Amino acid sequence: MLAAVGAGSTEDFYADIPASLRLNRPLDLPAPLVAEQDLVRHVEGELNHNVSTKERLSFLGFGTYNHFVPAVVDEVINRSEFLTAYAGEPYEDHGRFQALFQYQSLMAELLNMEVVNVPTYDGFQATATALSMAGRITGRRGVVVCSDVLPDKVSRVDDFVRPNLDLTFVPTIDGTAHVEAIIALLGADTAAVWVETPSCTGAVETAIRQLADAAHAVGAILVVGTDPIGYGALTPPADQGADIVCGDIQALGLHQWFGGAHGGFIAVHDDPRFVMEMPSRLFGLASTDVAGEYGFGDVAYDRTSFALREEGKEWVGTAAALWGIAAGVYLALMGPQGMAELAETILARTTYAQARLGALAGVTLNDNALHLREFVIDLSATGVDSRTVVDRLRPLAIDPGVVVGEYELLVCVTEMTTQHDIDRLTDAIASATASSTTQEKSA
Amino acid sequence: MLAAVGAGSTEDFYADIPASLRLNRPLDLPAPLVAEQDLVRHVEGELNHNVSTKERLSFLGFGTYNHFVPAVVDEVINRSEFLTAYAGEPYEDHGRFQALFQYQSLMAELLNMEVVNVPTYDGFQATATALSMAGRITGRRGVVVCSDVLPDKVSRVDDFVRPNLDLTFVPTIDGTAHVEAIIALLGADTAAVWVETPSCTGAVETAIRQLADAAHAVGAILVVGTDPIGYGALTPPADQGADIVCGDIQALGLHQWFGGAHGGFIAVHDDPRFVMEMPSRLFGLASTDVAGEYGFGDVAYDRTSFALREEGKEWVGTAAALWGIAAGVYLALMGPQGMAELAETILARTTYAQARLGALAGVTLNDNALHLREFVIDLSATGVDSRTVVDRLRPLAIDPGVVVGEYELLVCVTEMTTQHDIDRLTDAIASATASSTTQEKSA
Amino acid sequence: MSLPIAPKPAQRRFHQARWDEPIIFELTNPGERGVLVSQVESGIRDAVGDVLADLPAGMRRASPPALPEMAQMRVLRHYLRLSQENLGADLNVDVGQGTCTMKYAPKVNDALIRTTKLVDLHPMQNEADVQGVLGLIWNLERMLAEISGMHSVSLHTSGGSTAIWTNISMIRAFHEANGEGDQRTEVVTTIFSHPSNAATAKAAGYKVITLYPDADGYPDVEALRAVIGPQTAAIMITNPEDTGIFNPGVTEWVSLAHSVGALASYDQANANGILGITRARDAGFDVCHFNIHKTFGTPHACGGPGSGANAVSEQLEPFLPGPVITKNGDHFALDSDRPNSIGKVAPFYGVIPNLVRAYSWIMALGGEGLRAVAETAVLNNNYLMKKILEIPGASAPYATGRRRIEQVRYSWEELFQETGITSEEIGVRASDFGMHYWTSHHPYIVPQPFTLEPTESYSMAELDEYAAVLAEVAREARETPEIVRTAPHNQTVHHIHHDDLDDPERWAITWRGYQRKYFGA
Amino acid sequence: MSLPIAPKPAQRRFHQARWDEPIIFELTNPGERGVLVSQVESGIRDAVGDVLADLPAGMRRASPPALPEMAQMRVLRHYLRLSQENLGADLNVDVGQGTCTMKYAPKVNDALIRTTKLVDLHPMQNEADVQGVLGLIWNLERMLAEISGMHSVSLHTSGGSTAIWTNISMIRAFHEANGEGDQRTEVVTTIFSHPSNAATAKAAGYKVITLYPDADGYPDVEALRAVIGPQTAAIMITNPEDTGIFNPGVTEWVSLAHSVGALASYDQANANGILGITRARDAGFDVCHFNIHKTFGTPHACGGPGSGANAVSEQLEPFLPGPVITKNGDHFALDSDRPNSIGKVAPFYGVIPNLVRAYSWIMALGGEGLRAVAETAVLNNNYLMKKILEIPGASAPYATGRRRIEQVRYSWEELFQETGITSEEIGVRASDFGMHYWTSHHPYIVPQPFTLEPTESYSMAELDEYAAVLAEVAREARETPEIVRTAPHNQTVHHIHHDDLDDPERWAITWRGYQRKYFGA
Ligand SMILES: Cc1ncc(COP(=O)(O)O)c(C=O)c1O
Ligand SMILES: Cc1ncc(COP(=O)(O)O)c(C=O)c1O
Repeated sequence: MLAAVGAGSTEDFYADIPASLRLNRPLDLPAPLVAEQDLVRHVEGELNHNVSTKERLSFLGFGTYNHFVPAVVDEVINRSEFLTAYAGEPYEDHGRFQALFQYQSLMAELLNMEVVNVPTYDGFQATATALSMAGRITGRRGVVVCSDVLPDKVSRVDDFVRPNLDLTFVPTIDGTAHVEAIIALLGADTAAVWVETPSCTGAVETAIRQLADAAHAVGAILVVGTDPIGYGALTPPADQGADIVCGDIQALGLHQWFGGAHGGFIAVHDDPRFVMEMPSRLFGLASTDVAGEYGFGDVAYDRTSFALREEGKEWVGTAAALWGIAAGVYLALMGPQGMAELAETILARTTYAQARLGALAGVTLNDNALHLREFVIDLSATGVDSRTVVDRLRPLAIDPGVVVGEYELLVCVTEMTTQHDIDRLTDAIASATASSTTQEKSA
Repeated sequence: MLAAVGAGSTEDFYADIPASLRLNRPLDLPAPLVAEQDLVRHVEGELNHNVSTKERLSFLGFGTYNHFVPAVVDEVINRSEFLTAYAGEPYEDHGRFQALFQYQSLMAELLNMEVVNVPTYDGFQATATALSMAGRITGRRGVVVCSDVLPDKVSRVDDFVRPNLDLTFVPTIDGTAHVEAIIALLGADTAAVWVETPSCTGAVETAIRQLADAAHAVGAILVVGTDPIGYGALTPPADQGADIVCGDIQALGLHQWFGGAHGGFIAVHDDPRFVMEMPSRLFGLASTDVAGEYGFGDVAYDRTSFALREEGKEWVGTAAALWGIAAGVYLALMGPQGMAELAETILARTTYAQARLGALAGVTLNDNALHLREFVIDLSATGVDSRTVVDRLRPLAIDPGVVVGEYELLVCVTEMTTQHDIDRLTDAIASATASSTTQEKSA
Repeated sequence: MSLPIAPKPAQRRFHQARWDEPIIFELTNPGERGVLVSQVESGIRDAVGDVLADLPAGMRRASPPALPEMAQMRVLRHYLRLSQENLGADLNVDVGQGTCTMKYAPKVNDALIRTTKLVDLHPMQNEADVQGVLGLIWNLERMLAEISGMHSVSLHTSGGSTAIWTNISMIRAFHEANGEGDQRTEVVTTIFSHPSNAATAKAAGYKVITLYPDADGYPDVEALRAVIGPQTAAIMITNPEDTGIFNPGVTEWVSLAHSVGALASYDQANANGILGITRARDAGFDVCHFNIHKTFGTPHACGGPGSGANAVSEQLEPFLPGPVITKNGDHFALDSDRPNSIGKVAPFYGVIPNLVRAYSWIMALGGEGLRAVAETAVLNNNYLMKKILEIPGASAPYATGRRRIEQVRYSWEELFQETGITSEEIGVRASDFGMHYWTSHHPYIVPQPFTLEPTESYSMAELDEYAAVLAEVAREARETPEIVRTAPHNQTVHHIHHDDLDDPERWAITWRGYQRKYFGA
Repeated sequence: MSLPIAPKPAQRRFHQARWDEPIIFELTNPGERGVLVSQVESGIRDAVGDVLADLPAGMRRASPPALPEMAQMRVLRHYLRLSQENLGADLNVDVGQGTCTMKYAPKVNDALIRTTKLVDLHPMQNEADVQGVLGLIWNLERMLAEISGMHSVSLHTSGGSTAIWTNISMIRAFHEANGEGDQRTEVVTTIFSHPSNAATAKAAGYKVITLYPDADGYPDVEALRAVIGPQTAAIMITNPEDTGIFNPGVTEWVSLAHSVGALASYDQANANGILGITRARDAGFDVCHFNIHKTFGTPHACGGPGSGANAVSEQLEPFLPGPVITKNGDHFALDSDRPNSIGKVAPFYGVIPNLVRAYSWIMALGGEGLRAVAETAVLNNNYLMKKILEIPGASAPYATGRRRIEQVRYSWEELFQETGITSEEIGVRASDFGMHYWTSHHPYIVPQPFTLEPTESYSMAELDEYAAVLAEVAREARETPEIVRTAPHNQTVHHIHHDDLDDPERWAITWRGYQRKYFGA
């Protein structure tokens, strides 16, 4: 081939790279494992140093959740055609367009909204963008934060929006929004009212309608950050006045992956003021030369940085399309009934776990809010701090939750957590705290 | 649907089944795990009671081998289109026909023979059929068995061929065929001379040419049972006069699967006397209406029981096609160079293991034959029997081999067994036997 | 044109992927490698020298095998393309492969077996390390014993036909053990029993007697009575037969066999329509087999590996292949000390991946679930039969007006008489719509046959689609027969010529054979 | 006809699978279920009662979401069919997606990540339980530091553009920390740098200044000199640019930036052509990023998840997103106590499956291997350029007679002038041969553009095939332009109408939107 192109050596191709920039030594990297079997042995060896949640009993949540992933989801997203495709046209990549259009449509049903984007990176980005959209739409800077939000999410959102928006945090009461305090803050500079539900402690916000009305009264936009897992049975925020609903799809068919499998959704009503502010791609239906054929294409492509560089809305790039396909398959498998039962199962097991743990001597629940999946227990009355409880449960192969305060533990329960698991946790925490308080509360 | 067919209930469909035969109670089976997540938890729980060879250091062979399976092999055979297909025509199942034609062709290159079947069940069946073919071709009953054959294989073969053939076993000398004794037995009633190479102790037969000449001299057929793993570097039996070569393809790209993934091949020269006696399907090339299109079809279908019931050759049925596709992908990935290097690596590591173990005090090699992959060590001079050695190595997570006699252990080494592994085994056996003999032989 | 999009037409506008790939040998590119092999360590090389040079004379291969030399990605791409050129039960409405029970093989079961705890298990490991898999097989045996009503079950065989072989081998051993080995030289079967019953019996050394049905297509008990006697080793029958007709006199058949000292062997490859409805042992059978890869939801794998189950009465239990799994308390063990056993029928303990899949399949359903499978399959079949019989030119010979169990052998004889288009041609044309059917086993007792078995896996909409395709092709056969005759048109390849496949001078069974015969290579 | 088979013609006779599937909502079949959910135990039910009935007022959803109701097999079949209607880099010669480095993502890496030891790992587990993955990421960071010449690396971001965002966010934090946050308001980039450089800078609050190349297509240093000053926060450039042209004056660009106190940010999304040849830090850059999903062999996943690496000089290290992985002896830990950090850029620690794949990809190659990747990719590119330039009507504007690095932005302008056929139309027709290309980013500075990047993964035969397809389509454009204009012909669907996609009254972004707008549902 060198000869075919009239080159003496590959050096010729690098003529434009000045000698001073040339690295005249091999890169200093580990000796390669060129035989596939040697590579496998090495990488498997490294990964075997991990202990997976399947080898333990895990009550860890805090942004990444252990929901069941049906085998068909993995089967579909591991298909070579999907896994290795990228950016083909709607002809050779018809399948990708249809699968993502369907994802948008299935999410839209779950959320009761009419427009959903091709996934962005994660719920953090989705929220940052949703708030920025509110800023652009209203031309204002103020954002009132109504809920307890994951600190990491706040960090990400704030760094993203700070050229354009100012966040004001209103402390929650009993786990959810302090409605009066929030309303008092709203005004002509308010771009958005931001609600998280479930909050980072699992509290479900029940005052969205009030907050929406108040926001709308001052011309602000109600942005709801959420995890859609409960909307088979819970009222979706759109029904309570939300203008933009955003969040993460990890719970919808993605494994835990050490927190490495997130995707962000942004949903709006079919209002061009909102739609035209979305940076992500939106796949829409189109007709073809042949009757009855579903074609697809990019909706309002000129919103995007692909079309307009810095004049586009934020930017678009490689984000989380495959996870969107996964979530679509997941929702199609679950169906209305499955999503409803799932919500009920999680709700019931959460309630049960709250009841069991809250009944332990010295253990209290942090608030009286409605909780889905997560809640905080306060161990202070036991005299044993949360880190000690975690340490004491370690040899039992139980990870009881995330330490969120000296005496506070965030416990997470999903449909994967059985009654038996919860009972085991309860007994274990009882013993771990028993040294200090020996009496159980009466049931 | 019941209404559409005018049935009152599904009972109507069973009108032909006499009441006396009706099971009027539910089957007594475990309560179902209808939620996929519950099923997964249960089955994973059961399987987790196993300890895999990856968690131990295994020198187990004896018919199932730990060879490396490239990821692409699994990728291909797990494709829904292949995994769930069955018996489509060469139109809608063109891919299956081509993949299996290619398997036949790739095996043919490895074996230097021109006809290879779509895989039968396993090497046992392949050998039983190969010998039966020899019986049918020659019209004779005598089979002289020249090698040490796996006892299980003898059991299967004998039960299969006994209506038509009589097996005579000639004890091996120093691991391989006792050529003179065999020649003395050959005669006008000899249908086949059956060589196994490598034998069940891993001994490679070096006298195939002599045995072939002797067989042919009396009008008998030389049947070689083999594992094709070494033929990248070893002379294939066809070059030494074999008429039928048969064996198992598990080593060519199939995992160990607790011994549950075997496939049988039968290879012959392109001689209709032989081809027409093969019971399995043979896929052949055919032209189509369009120039340059490769079509496929069944060669000499009328050989088979599908066409002629009991007048066909033995029978054909669901056998091991997918494993054939796997072996084809494996051979295509390995290529000539890969198969040659593989043979060399296995040969070298076998030789090294023989040398290291044979140098231990009280440990001897059972014979001086050329060995590929497996060999037997004799521990009698250590005074520690093989079962005890196995037991002593158990806590070290080493399975040193298969107990094949009171003091004999069959050790298996593949390309997956590193020098380090062999050294570990050597040290472990040294300590396990040290209690009785404390001196190492001089190197 | 613009939105909205018009409704789809009645027929799916299908085209199978066509990649026009060469044969893999043509893709060779000298020097390319697909996967590299672990190299001999220098420590070993120093210790053992050049093992290839040291090989005994004549043992070193003169030149490497002429396998293609290809980069990994190209091998992958080639096979992925071929896979798209294959239909697969997951991809199509696979009700046309009658007698084969093309049902859904749940993906979760494929996922479950991929654990290293199964994939990387060796059959000679210490029993303590394989308790999981042994327990699971033992439980599967017990479940199949309940399903068949039999005493014991063995899961060693790798397919249906070899399971039938195992049946006759056990029967043979039984008669031999009773000193009747020489006396009992005949096996009786029926023409609508699967050919493997005849073929395995023949392979086991028996003379095979094949009975034909009565005018209604029912097995003819008088015919049986006429041939049975002290020379009979066994009757080996399928029921329901390939026609989907259940033999209402099956108990009489079994009794007749027993009355002359013969055994009764039941081919239950396709038990799908009668799960939980009726059981082999309850009809008196001594032995039966199941195709795990049909009734019990394991994938068909392009034609295997399948898996067979042999279920036997207590009387035949000693003859089961070995070893058998025993349970003592919580511990599972392998028992090989069984003097009457016919010995091994395959390496080790069966097609493990399929056994685990089948276990999982049954566990997801339970007793009521299995019965629902049967009832749904049978309902689907009778529904489809109604739709098919509405197509002019199609018929379902025999047992007119009666219901069928899980499948039907149909006939296009009428259409053929009218148009000259054969069943095979119709099947080929159906592939242009993404559908497939097969005709039936030879001989074509039913003229211009085709055999449909919808199983429980397909919805009414899919059965309707299937029937509509056949109706459409039948219409074409009358109105535009050339389209049918020159089919396929939307397939990977076009009409194939079979001229060379039966001629030893011309057939090309391997690439090297083809090269030698046609290109002198 | 009979054997032998004639040789294949020059062009592959391709047809993509066409299944003509409905939209999934149309497949609903009320009552069907795809997967069942674990039910609340009776013990829990007894303890907590009816949790749904107990929900606060208004919190219980009035009616379940209108998702389709489908059997599992039908969901699977639908998506498998859609998958066959998608090309995928594994299936085709994917050199037409220039700037995207469509290389082989080895299947072994996909297999390696599927272990429960990674899939089922939770990010808040005890550090002791996640040493494997932490160590692996730490090592990957070190390898990427060596490859870039930089001091430190962060792997938190999920794609290239967000990694570029992270670059500018760190730069912003750096200037703020130095009290120059308000002063430095501009970012300079070039038009042939990826649009995300401009777009992220804008999103971070900067004014963006875009420079155009000189007549030869080289970045114009005089243009840079003209705009740079104390108000400049950074230059953000791609090199080689989208044209495949390497900026020979890149050191001068960096020095100029530094001379006014600005930082230099290097978009190395596609470092594929210069791996081991030249390094960002050696040219003086302060920060760069890699697209793990391009250069480092992870699959593109229909458009993500990708993965980004941010590599920085020691000076910028304090600003890296957190937490960072530290190594103490053999123990890996997470350090979040970094006051200057820009904070989080994504949940937890990056796109783990891709990081493990990339680690494995580098480990299989080593230093020499990476250099061989670059050299092969560049050779392939220059070879393909030669073949493309042989096609009448195709050209490669700029830097005439010079070599390109890893890709080339070509033009069909000549052909367009002659035939009126656009680059887009040619791309659509190419899909009829199983090939794909994309044109380029807007604005079309290069008229009628197309951008090819062959990477190291394709053989000469495949590049030849690719070029031959374009030559054939160019020939058609002249000789049978209607065929091109009405393309595609061998595809899943036919020519698509874009009329409705930009009109808010008519667009249909979801099924419910479509139903409402067009069917009043
Ligand atoms: C009734 C019956 N018996 C036996 C068989 C043979 O099974 P196998 O294909 O597994 O050999 C079949 C399958 O076609 C069958 O339908
Ligand atoms: C040079 C360059 N920079 C940045 C990007 C953006 O990367 P991503 O698509 O991951 O956002 C790309 C990919 O197209 C690129 O080619």
